[in-house]
Amino acid sequence: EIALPSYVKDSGKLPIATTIYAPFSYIDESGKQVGLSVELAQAAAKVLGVELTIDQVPFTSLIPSLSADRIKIAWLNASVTEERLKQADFVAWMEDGTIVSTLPENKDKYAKRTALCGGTVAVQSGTAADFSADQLNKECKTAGLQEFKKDIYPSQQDTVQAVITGRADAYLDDSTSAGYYSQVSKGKLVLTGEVFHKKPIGHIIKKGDAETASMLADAIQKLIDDGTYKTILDNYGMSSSAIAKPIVYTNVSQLKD
Amino acid sequence: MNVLPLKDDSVAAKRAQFTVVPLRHPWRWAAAAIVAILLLLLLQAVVSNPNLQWPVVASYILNPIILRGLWVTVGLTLVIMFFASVIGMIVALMMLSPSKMLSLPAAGFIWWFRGTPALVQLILWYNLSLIFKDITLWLPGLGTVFSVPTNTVMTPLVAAVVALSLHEAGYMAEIIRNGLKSVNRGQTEAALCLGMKPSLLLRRIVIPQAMRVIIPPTGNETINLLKTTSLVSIIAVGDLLYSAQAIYARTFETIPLLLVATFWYLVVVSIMTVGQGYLERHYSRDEAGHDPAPGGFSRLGSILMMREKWRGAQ
Amino acid sequence: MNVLPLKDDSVAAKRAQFTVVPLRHPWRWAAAAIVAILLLLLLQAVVSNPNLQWPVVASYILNPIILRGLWVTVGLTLVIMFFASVIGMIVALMMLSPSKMLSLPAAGFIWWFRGTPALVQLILWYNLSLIFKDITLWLPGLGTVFSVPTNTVMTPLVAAVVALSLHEAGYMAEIIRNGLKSVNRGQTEAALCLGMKPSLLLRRIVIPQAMRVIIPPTGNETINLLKTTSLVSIIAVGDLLYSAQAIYARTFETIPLLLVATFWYLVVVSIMTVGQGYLERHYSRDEAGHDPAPGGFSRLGSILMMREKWRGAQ
Amino acid sequence: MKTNHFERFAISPSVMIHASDVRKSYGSLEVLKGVNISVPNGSVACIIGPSGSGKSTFLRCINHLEEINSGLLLVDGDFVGYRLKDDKLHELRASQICARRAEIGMVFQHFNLFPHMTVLENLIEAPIKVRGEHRAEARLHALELLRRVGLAEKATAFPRQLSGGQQQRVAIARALAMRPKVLLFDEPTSALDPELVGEVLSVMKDLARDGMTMVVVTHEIGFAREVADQLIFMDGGTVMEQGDPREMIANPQSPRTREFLAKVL
Amino acid sequence: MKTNHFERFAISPSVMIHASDVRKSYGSLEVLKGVNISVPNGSVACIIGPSGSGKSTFLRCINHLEEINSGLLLVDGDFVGYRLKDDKLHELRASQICARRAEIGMVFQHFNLFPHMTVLENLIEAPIKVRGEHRAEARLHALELLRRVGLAEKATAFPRQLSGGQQQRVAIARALAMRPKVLLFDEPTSALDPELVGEVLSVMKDLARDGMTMVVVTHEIGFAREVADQLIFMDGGTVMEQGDPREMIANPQSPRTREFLAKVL
Ligand SMILES: Nc1ncnc2c1ncn2[C@@H]1O[C@H](COP(=O)(O)OP(=O)(O)OP(=O)(O)O)[C@@H](O)[C@H]1O
Ligand SMILES: Nc1ncnc2c1ncn2[C@@H]1O[C@H](COP(=O)(O)OP(=O)(O)OP(=O)(O)O)[C@@H](O)[C@H]1O
Ligand SMILES: [Mg+2]
Ligand SMILES: [Mg+2]
Repeated sequence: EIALPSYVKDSGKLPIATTIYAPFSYIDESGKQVGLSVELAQAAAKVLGVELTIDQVPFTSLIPSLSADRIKIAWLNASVTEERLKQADFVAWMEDGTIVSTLPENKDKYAKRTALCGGTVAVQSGTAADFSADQLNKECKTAGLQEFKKDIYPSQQDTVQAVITGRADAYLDDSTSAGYYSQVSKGKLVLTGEVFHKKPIGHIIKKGDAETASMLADAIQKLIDDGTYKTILDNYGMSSSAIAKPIVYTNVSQLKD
Repeated sequence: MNVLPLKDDSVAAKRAQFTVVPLRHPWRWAAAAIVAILLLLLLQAVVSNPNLQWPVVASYILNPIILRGLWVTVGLTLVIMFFASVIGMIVALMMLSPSKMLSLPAAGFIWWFRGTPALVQLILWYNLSLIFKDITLWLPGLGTVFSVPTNTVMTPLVAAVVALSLHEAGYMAEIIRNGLKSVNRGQTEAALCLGMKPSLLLRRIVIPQAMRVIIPPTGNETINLLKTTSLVSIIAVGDLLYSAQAIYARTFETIPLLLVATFWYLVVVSIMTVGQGYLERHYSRDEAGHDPAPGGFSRLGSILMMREKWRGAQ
Repeated sequence: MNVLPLKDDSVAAKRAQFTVVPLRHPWRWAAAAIVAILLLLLLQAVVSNPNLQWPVVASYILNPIILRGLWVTVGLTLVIMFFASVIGMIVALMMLSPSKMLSLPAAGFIWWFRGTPALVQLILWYNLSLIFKDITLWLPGLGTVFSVPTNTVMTPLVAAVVALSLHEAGYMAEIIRNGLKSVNRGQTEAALCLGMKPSLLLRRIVIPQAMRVIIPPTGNETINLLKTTSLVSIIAVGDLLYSAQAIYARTFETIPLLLVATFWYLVVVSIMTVGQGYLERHYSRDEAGHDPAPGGFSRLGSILMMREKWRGAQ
Repeated sequence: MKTNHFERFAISPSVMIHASDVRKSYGSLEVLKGVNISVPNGSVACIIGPSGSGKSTFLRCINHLEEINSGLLLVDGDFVGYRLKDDKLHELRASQICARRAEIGMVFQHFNLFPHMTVLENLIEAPIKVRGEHRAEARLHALELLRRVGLAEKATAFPRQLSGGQQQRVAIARALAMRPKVLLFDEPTSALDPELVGEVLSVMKDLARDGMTMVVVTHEIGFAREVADQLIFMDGGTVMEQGDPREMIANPQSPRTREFLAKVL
Repeated sequence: MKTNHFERFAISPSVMIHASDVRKSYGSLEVLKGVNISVPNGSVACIIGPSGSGKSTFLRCINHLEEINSGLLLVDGDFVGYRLKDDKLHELRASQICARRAEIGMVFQHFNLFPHMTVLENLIEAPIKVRGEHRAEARLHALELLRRVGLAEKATAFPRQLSGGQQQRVAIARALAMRPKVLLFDEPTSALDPELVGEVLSVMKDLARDGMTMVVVTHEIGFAREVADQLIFMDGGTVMEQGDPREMIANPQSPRTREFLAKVL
């Protein structure tokens, strides 16, 4: 039996907050919130035997809302990084890498990712790709190549638009959602090369909220064990990003190994 | 000095019958023609351009999500503008008071709320519990009368209304202050001499006259606010623009959906502009009557634009 | 009718020496005290609150990315405001012209650019290449003189300046129109009678007087624009607010970074407010001199606020 | 609420306005340097004097638009801005001052009609809102007053649609609508075309004939001679000379008065 | 660029302003119904008449602030707003009209000084910008004019700091600074306190003595009698009577004139 924090036990509800980030969480034609994250959350709620409630919270107010106890769980696919661990704890439930996305005619040109060095690359601010771009720039430097210019856009559509209008050579994207975007762009964009810079991604919780952390870890473990996890990831074509065991990150040192 | 006698009138009249050749303004006609041609070209480009996906635009115009967003936008704008005007009025009066005890806090209010980005205020109010965990009424003698968690009170909608009303009030205070200052001092004195109380004087004499100066910039402010309300999406209240963005985030139909939002904004702004014109006319109804010296400035306009005003032959 | 002789002056004076007891305003003092206490409490809560992470705020205040963003914000605001004022002035003059050929396009301009969200205009201009692939100058007889790809011309910065200048011009036109209308007709006529040309008349007589009405709402507009420039982030031009957002998106230090942005906005707005006050004073320097009937409204203020003005004993 | 101090200050109850040693300064500029004036009930006092001599300021002190610095200034035996209690003058609240001020009508040089209201609305606003009259009653009274000033047919016009003389007559009617005990006029005809001066003066003459107490600052010496019960010549913040108008005009005592009259006549 | 049409229209070259059968309507309202006036060089014409008779409108037509509908109106033998070529009147461009208008000075009832400029700036603005004078020269001329109207020490004051009479004298100096051929006055003293009227009239008398051609709309009959070479009585958009001022005032021919003079005198 999974131990529930009092706010879940007392209300009989699992309150989560999500942001719009297809295909994890987005609004469908009928205005309903759907996506991989949402399906997983529904499964988790069922495992915990409570009702699921979803708040849509834009990124900017996520962290303040956690600090203010307005929300308890940011049910996300946020990259776990050193600097972020100072502000919050994470429950990682997937592994994500970065992939290059570009126009079809440039598919071969950028198959090797260091071909981007010296060019212009678009990323969405705060995504895994944002961090990955910095790492890639370092690789350029070590390879004795010129660094590329990183253009940071506030949303995924804007990075896509930048590539389509030719203002950026390519954009770096989380491997998990890249497939989805190249699919909805109806062939305007293709993925090239392979996934690199793999790192854990997961939910954000308030620093020190061990109760919530263990509840989430236990619930996800249960979903992994009973196969629901795999079914959902398969549905979205992301089984390659699956992990065997959720990890609660509270400390920078956990990232080192 | 001797005054020359005038010739017979009919002679004078006859010798002065000339045709008048009005001044030609070739450049003005040329400019108008160029503007017209450019507009036509643009229209043609816009209508026939496949990138704008007009069929998609049409299919979303009455989409329920869009309409709900529209409703949120309009409703929030009205509510916020109401509160902002009331608060702005109070602050403006405080500003105009010669008592430092009142004018200093008012100046501080304007400084803070005009100077802080609306986004920041929204987040701070929404997460007020960061600073105050509970809202408690404590009275000496009675102890704690009631206490509620801040988060219960500060729902997203409350936070949006509070934050944006205060923010907008900073701007409205400036506008109202300017309007009140424009009312002639004689009006105030005349009303005082009739025994009117300050509140009555303000309501019946000063404000109606200040309105003429207040309304035009308030129109600007309201339209600004209409668009500023899109910030509420930050705290998960979906307005018109945000709804459009939420849709194109999924479907990548960026341009058509922005056109849908534009369409509705134009509709609302048009209605508001008509309302503004109506209000402006209402508050200058006394000018509508016989005016021996009509619209000083439309004359200047006519001179500046060198309009032909010839109405007969000299 | 017979006029009563007055008593000896000194007697009259003596019998009228009363102490005057000024009206007490207990509620006003109470209100001031409450406001002061609340402010102190708030200050204390804000300063001591660990959630606000003041050390983090301090560490980012002079961060080069933030400073670059500040520079972009200020620079864009100045450039855009300049263009918006020039265009707004032209449109305002066209609006005031009695010629429909000029006033109709002007009204259309204002309608479109005030009514369309800045975001939409930004995206449309930025993606102009969607509508026009190349910018071509074609002259009859000469054929194509030159042709450049639209994207080469429409860099993000150009798009931002064009889109926001036009957008802001819609608002400025309204403000300037209102200001020009406020200038007394007699001024125009006096200047015309001195043989001043329309352009001179406008520059030396009308505009300097219109400035008093134009400046206060323009202050509001500029501050609005300062914040509206943050839209340029969607085309990867990093302004102050966006730079802060880009940092906290990575580090999750949301509140401290918003406070950093707020700090700089307050600094800029404070400087602008001082500038505005200076301009306002400059354009009313003629009022600074001897004025037998001082500031009509500050009197009203004093009456409304029931300020004590007693300066002696009756 | 109103109390009479006639006895206390040894003033005849028939005095409507009593000023003794009234002083008033703006900052360091002393504008009234001890003014002594007494206007009996039902009489007309005309004040003349050069520009800047403090005529307007004195009128404004009477209805407490300005506070005086020292001296005694009573209207109908009571202070306008204070209550006398225990030998102390207690300042009144704004609303109380307004109630007293309503009994003192004032007519300005520049009319100061409310431009956003019709003539009728100008007349009934204060009676309804300040005196609490019924709308119908106020309307009736207003129309009668308009008839009296010869403007019955202009009730629905806006001020801007009237000539200066007509506006000033409306302003007088507006003051009368409050049924004041005394009327103060501050150069009521000096913003008017000479042609239009007559119509306003004739309304004022009618008022005087009907026994209205009036204090009139004016440059119309003819009017003063014909209508006034006393003529007051102010200069440099003091009353230089006062007395019977005919006598004073025919034979001014002080050289300043003589000089001024020579200019104006 | 200017041409003389004296011969063509059989007018004596000594005529500064010639109006024959000048008509002007606002919409359906005919304000001037055929005005005939001739003002010789160096003479003073005074126009009197009841309110609304079209006096101001006529003055405004002279310097083309209003366009006339028909008739002949020449200043110094030429049209102000047109060029006569091939028997057709060609409208001039705004800048050309302005150049001609600069030769016709105008003084308004409400002064219309530029409130944002000092007295000196008011005086030198147009000479520098319109006539192209050097700043030093314009300054010198302005100071001389200020001395002439008795305001040498007010050069750096703002209009608001001056009394009405002083403002009007500055306005006259401003018009003179353009070295006009003729000066038009529209009720220059009717917004002034009676005390201040004298100082303005005395400046105007000096001008007349110095031979300035002047057209003065006024209600100051005394001034007209003393200074004017011809007196013109307008009523209902036409000239009812004109002639020698003394004769006309002593013995008006038309009953309307008599009635009007009775009111104003
Ligand atoms: N509110 C004020 N502040 C400062 N000085 C003032 C104020 N009101 C009037 N004065 C000064 O007081 C003096 C008397 O002014 P007041 O208006 O009473 O004169 P007046 O006799 O009415 O003159 P006029 O005939 O020009 O109306 C003037 O010198 C004036 O400048
Ligand atoms: N711009 C205008 N539009 C319409 N009517 C006008 C205009 N200007 C003047 N009028 C009308 O023309 C008539 C003559 O006006 P004008 O100002 O010339 O009279 P006036 O003799 O100068 O009178 P006053 O002595 O009042 O100045 C009046 O009936 C006036 O209402
Ligand atoms: Mg006065
Ligand atoms: Mg006139």
